[in-house]
Amino acid sequence: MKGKVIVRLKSEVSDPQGMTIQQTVSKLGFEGVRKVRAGKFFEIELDAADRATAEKTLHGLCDRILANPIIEDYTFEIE
Amino acid sequence: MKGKVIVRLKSEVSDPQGMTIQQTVSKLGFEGVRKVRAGKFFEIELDAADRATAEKTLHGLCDRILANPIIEDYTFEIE
Amino acid sequence: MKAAVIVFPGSNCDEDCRWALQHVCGVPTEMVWFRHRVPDDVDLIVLPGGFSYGDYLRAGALARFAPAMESVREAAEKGRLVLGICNGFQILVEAHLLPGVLLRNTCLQFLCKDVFLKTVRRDTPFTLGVPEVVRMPIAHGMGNYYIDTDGLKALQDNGQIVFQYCDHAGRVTAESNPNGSLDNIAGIVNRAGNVLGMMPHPERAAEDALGCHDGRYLLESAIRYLIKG
Amino acid sequence: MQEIAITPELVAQHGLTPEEYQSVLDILGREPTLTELGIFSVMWSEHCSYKCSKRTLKCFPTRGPNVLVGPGENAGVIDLGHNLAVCFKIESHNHPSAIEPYNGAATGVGGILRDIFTMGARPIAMLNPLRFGRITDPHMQWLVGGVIAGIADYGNCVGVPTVAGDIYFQDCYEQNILVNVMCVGLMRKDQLMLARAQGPGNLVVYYGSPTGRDGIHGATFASKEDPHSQQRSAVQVGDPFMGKKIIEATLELIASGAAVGIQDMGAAGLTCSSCEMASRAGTGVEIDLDRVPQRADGMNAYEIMLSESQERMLAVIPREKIDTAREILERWEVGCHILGEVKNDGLLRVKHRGRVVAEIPAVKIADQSPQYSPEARRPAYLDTIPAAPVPYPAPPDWGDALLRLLRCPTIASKRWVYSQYDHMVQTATVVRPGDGDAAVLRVKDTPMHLAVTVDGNSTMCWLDPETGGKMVVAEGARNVVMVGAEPLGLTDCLNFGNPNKPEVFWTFDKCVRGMAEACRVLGTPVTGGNVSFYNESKGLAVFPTPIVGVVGKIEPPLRILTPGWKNAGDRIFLVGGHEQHLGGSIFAQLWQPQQTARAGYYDEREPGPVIGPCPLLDLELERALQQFLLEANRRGLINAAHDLSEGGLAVALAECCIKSGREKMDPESGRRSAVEYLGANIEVPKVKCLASWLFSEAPSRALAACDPAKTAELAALANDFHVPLVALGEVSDTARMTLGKVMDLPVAELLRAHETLPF
Ligand SMILES: Nc1ncnc2c1ncn2[C@@H]1O[C@H](COP(=O)(O)OP(=O)(O)O)[C@@H](O)[C@H]1O
Ligand SMILES: [Mg+2]
Repeated sequence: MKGKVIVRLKSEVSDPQGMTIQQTVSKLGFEGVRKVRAGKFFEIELDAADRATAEKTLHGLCDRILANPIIEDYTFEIE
Repeated sequence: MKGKVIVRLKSEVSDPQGMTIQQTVSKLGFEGVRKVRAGKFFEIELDAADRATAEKTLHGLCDRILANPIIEDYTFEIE
Repeated sequence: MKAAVIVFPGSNCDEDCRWALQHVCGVPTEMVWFRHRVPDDVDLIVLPGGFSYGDYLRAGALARFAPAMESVREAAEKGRLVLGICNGFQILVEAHLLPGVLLRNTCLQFLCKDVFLKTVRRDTPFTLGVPEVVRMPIAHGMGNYYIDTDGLKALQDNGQIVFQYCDHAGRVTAESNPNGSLDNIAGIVNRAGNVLGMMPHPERAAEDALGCHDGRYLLESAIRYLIKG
Repeated sequence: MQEIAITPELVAQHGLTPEEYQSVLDILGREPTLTELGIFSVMWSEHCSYKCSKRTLKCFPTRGPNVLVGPGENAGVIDLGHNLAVCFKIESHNHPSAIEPYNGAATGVGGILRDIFTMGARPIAMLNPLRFGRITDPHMQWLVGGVIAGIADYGNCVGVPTVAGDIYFQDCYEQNILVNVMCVGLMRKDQLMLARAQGPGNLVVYYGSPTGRDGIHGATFASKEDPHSQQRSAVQVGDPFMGKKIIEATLELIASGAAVGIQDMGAAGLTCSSCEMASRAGTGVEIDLDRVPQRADGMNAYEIMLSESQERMLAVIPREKIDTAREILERWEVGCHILGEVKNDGLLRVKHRGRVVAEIPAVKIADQSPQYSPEARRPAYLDTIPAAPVPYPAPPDWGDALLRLLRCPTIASKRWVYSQYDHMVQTATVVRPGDGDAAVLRVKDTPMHLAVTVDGNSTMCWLDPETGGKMVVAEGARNVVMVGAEPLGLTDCLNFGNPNKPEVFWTFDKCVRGMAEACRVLGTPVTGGNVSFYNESKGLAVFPTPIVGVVGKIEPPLRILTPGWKNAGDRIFLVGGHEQHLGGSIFAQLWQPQQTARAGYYDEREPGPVIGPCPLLDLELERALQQFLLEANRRGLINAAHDLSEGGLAVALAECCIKSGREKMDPESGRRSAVEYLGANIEVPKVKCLASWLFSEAPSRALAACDPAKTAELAALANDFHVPLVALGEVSDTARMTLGKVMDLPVAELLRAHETLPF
């Protein structure tokens, strides 16, 4: 199975990288780009008996390693 | 409108970060995690007249800035 | 002759480059703000190390759009000398003035230490009189040079690889590769030979007070080349 | 002005006692608004008001002939001559780093940098003393990795070299790691800038990052036990790119003469910066929060005033200079927002959406802050520490014992750490991390060098807070002397548990008194520092951990010294005190004597309990030792020098061998030989306890190598200074460390042990 994980900064946490990208692209003439938020993406190949097990593993991975719940949220999809 | 962009390393480019995560999680006892590839995620708020314009802007952004075509591919969705 | 150092927001070796060029090598050196053009009478342009735009997104990715880069491109086309050090090298590849790309170090960590370099080409304007083996510091998190197979072959065939990481005796070995660079590549030139990008910092090794003067050979090579015309 | 009723519960939630709330009522002559309550709450938190520590801290000597600015400003400043001055300060970021190590440490670096450049100094060096728990624990490894990467990424990006630090791994930090950061800056003396809101009518200008809802009550957060259970909004993400831009913009603003006062927004954000600037200048400040650039929608006055968003600055600019200031700030793309102006009514007046939401006499928040003398009681554990030294039977193999010590993560090489820090940017680092007892930086365009170090052995402070406190200062000063520098001054970070526990406060008080006495005797004024209390979770407090940062100056005839042996044949001397015993040493934590229940070696990465007693320290001897070393250096009598600290004499000798490595170069090709090492040939005297001779960590001791032709002069000088000098042996060209029949090890093996990675 394949898990696709997106980790993003919580909305109240500031994202200097996103802000800097937004400012730079605006100056380059990409006008309507109002806001950019940067995050992380992980593609994970899993051996799992079933979807439920895969979900459990992914939750574990995200909680313990891929995201820090103090500043980040995550979502994932399984294919 | 909101664009969600995923940038990933091309499959032929090695990804030490993904490899390290994979090794770490295996050591921590997460079984069945066969492979991890790390990428980037961007959430982009756009003012665009319509979907087609938004798509054009996002392609432009990705081609010129968000991804480096020598090593990266991108995909996006518009909401 | 005259040199210029481009100051991008986030450059942090700009002043060190000026010090090495002007104070150590005695070349009048102008600081050029990234919004301005490089003056036409400048013979040597240095893109310094640092973290232009915080290295956000990818190192060099945002800096390449700086207005000054247009004049750097023109100068490069006219055959003036352009030297990109560390972040400067990253900007040059992102701006396509040099081929390839710099990825994250395979150890995934920033690495600051001295390395040995083999001077593969000792006939470029930057390497006349540079010994076969030199020592210089590196300080980067993204110095892992990558290019596809055809690109690498082209670099090799055209003799564009100028510096390779090596050991103290000049042997190019896997152990002496600090960051995973393809073919131990530490520095390359464009085909015309007037644009050099390198990860190691010659300006940090230009005085004995700092433990090594090997970097000075490189700066002085460029200067002598320009003075002789 | 009233919107929300101020109930006793609300007051309590803000950490104010009923008595403190009464003072608020007295100062205002009415009930506070919610915003005002928030302002008092953060300003009177332990972190901002030093309410428990202030009285004790008064015992530090803070004056000296060269002190230009002492405690009270953003950082201390010391005159260097040549129209230059050095500015330095240390800060803690323990609590945020415990829950988000990367950003917690990174924002700590950002914060201490701001303290330095707001004074008009260019940051030239960073140092980072760190304390972690057992390194074998995976969670601890995550913390270690995150903290180091956070420090690295911020410092590397802004281009300030991180040149020194120290790291201890000890069980007492398992629940509460310590992340302290120190910054050193260099300024032209005539560009000293103070954080004062001078000149009524002058404009109050905000620049840097926009304000968001982050870190509200961070200062209060740092003033409570157990960070893990606290509200988590107190962690922020640092923006080193903005950090770099505000460094350059601020220094340019100061050089242009456009600013008359600058303060960064650190703990307690806009509240603290505006109150402090007004109260220091005896003026008032009026600001309109609608002009504050905001990152989040719909923030109220309370949130804007208390936000601890990073990379924000406040400057006071005369009206006629505002165009100059605006040009500079906009060129650096940091924004320029006029919030209001300086008034002569002494009030901090805050407006929001057309209404006054706070109006407080600024000086009273600062001057009438509560002050306490918490109860102090000698902790009972001190009675369990043996008064007499524990006897140590010989371990099976002395060489093996030394190798174990060299592998112990607290002693082993920290190359794995400092290689992640750019320690060379600014091309001034002449003695790099790992190469000396302190880092040495050249001051370009002058004959001067600066030496900087941080030290803080908390084991000794736990065994005996007062003596331990003295030792910390003595070691810091000694370390700069070892590289050839005269100590100029000192900054300190005092990391302790909950001060409201009488036992904790007692150790705090004793430690500080010990430190103060050492500062007086050694002539190192304290120019500033930081107190971090509440490093305590689950009822477990860290060891009393005072950390000092010392700055010294090397000016000819003083010369730079390093520990590595220089010439075979040089005589090696042990200078200073007697070894005493093994109390408090790392050896005693690794090798448990047969008498105890558990005999034998512990794993280096999981040392056993600390065993006392604390060695004695004679401050007069310490001073004589330092003066002697400086004089011997002036006369050119010393070729290599190294102080004895963790691991004692044997480890110090090993380090001098390890650091003697040199290569030969063929000038034509540039090819080098493999690195070659010098060794040491040492005669072992007849001693009562060999273990103690080799591994004792008694203070006031150093190694010095001297040319054979100059040993008589060195001995005569030692005699003049009443400093014991013992000939140990000589530097050899064998690349072996040979101690009579006790041990004989190749330097390569010492090196391999020393370079062992902890995980
Ligand atoms: N966290 C750190 N950051 C930078 N340098 C460090 C750090 N920890 C240790 N170092 C450097 O490593 C070297 C050895 O440190 P340490 O073992 O504490 O030596 P010493 O006992 O001589 O102070 C010193 O140069 C010190 O500055
Ligand atoms: Mg130490």
